[in-house]
Amino acid sequence: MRISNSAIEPDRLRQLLTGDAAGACVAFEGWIRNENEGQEVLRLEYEIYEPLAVKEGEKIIGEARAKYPILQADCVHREGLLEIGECAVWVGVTSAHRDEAFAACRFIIDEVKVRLPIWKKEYYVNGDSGWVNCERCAMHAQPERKVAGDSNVRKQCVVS
Amino acid sequence: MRISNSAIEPDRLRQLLTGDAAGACVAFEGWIRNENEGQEVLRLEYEIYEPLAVKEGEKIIGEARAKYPILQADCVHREGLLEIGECAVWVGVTSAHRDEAFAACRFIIDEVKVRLPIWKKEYYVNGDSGWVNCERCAMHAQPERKVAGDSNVRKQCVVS
Amino acid sequence: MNKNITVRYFAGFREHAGVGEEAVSLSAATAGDVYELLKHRHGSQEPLGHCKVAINDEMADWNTPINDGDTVLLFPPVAGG
Amino acid sequence: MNKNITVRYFAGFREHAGVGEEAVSLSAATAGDVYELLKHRHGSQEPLGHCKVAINDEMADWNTPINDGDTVLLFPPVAGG
Repeated sequence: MRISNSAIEPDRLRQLLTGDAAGACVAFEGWIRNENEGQEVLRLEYEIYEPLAVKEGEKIIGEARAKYPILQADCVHREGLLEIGECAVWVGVTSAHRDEAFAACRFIIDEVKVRLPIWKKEYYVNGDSGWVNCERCAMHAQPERKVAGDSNVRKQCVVS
Repeated sequence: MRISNSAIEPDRLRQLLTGDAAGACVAFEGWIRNENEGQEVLRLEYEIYEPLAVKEGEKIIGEARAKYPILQADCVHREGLLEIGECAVWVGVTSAHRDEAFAACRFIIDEVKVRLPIWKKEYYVNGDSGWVNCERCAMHAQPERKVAGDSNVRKQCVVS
Repeated sequence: MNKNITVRYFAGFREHAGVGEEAVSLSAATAGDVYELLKHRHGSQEPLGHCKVAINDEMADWNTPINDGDTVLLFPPVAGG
Repeated sequence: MNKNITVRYFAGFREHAGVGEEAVSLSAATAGDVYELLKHRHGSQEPLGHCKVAINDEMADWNTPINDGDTVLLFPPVAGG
């Protein structure tokens, strides 16, 4: 598990997983898309508490190894400001057969999304911004926007 | 769907799937591994009937598009002699959310493996060779090996 | 009545037949008949259900009728990926 | 009896508090008490179950006891990926 301040390089990362016993490689990439829940997104900002994100990420990868007979697994998550189309997170898994690689890759990204101390702020075309998943966080922080219809504090779903 | 005589380049292929609405990308790669059903594999040879492999592959990708709300999908399969560690098949899918990308990627590789006119001959360390999945194919073709215990005509499972 | 068809063999079938393609004259009504009548050529004991067939570059069923001039492709069990 | 602890705020909590970290003295028995007693700082109306907490860089539960000198990390709902 690694947190990166620069562009994720899936090709280089995948090559680190190679091995003569590997018959299957499944990779997931989360990309910044231009829309979320009907609002046009300009860019995203990821805030990460790295010490615990790495520790919890390693734990998730260990759980995947215990659960599925996989060979290698890794995950890298971007931090900071990301533009549309950039890769925010990469998960790669290798195994002898494809069943385990698919299942473990899915398990890792699912857990990473809900367990790691990572927060995502969306910046919208209309000038608003908001922390994803944070319906009632810091409700009093931006009173001028509350009056304008709460568009930035509504429940938001995860990007991908 | 494409059949390739030269090394598959997953990074280049994935970049062809990008788009501002894509939030998830799932890629599967099948790699040549050094073992199958307990026998050490030296290399593999893929024979492909390209016209129908391409046609059937396009049909499978079309079925995936009809079944799941995905954005892009593609598949490339290698032909000819491949060494351990080489990529034999690549499937890439993009979608807004990750559920569909995982499901469609899995659907495509599962169908490709059972529907495309592709045959795989394994060359073993012990000098034997055999067509994978072909238990009783051309049983009379190699009588000297039949006597030697049928090791090359037994039922074999798919590599990955 | 015999039909004049072209048969193409793949993978293990081709290796056994020693050729990839040949012209044959067979009293075959369906694709399945072609497979059965050419067992001495492709050499396979596989049940039909394990193999596939295409006629004139279209995937077909074993009970698809054969016409004079058809090209019949006999596919051993496939193993992509 | 009050405990002297360090509190760290993240994301929306940090934006509301205006600081990422501060020293506080609170009559808090558990991590959950810290969250409740500091509502005027992090400003969140989220139920505890939506948020997470870590104590001295270990993930913790809201009912984990607080000791003098602890560093308590208050995490708003996470959204990785």
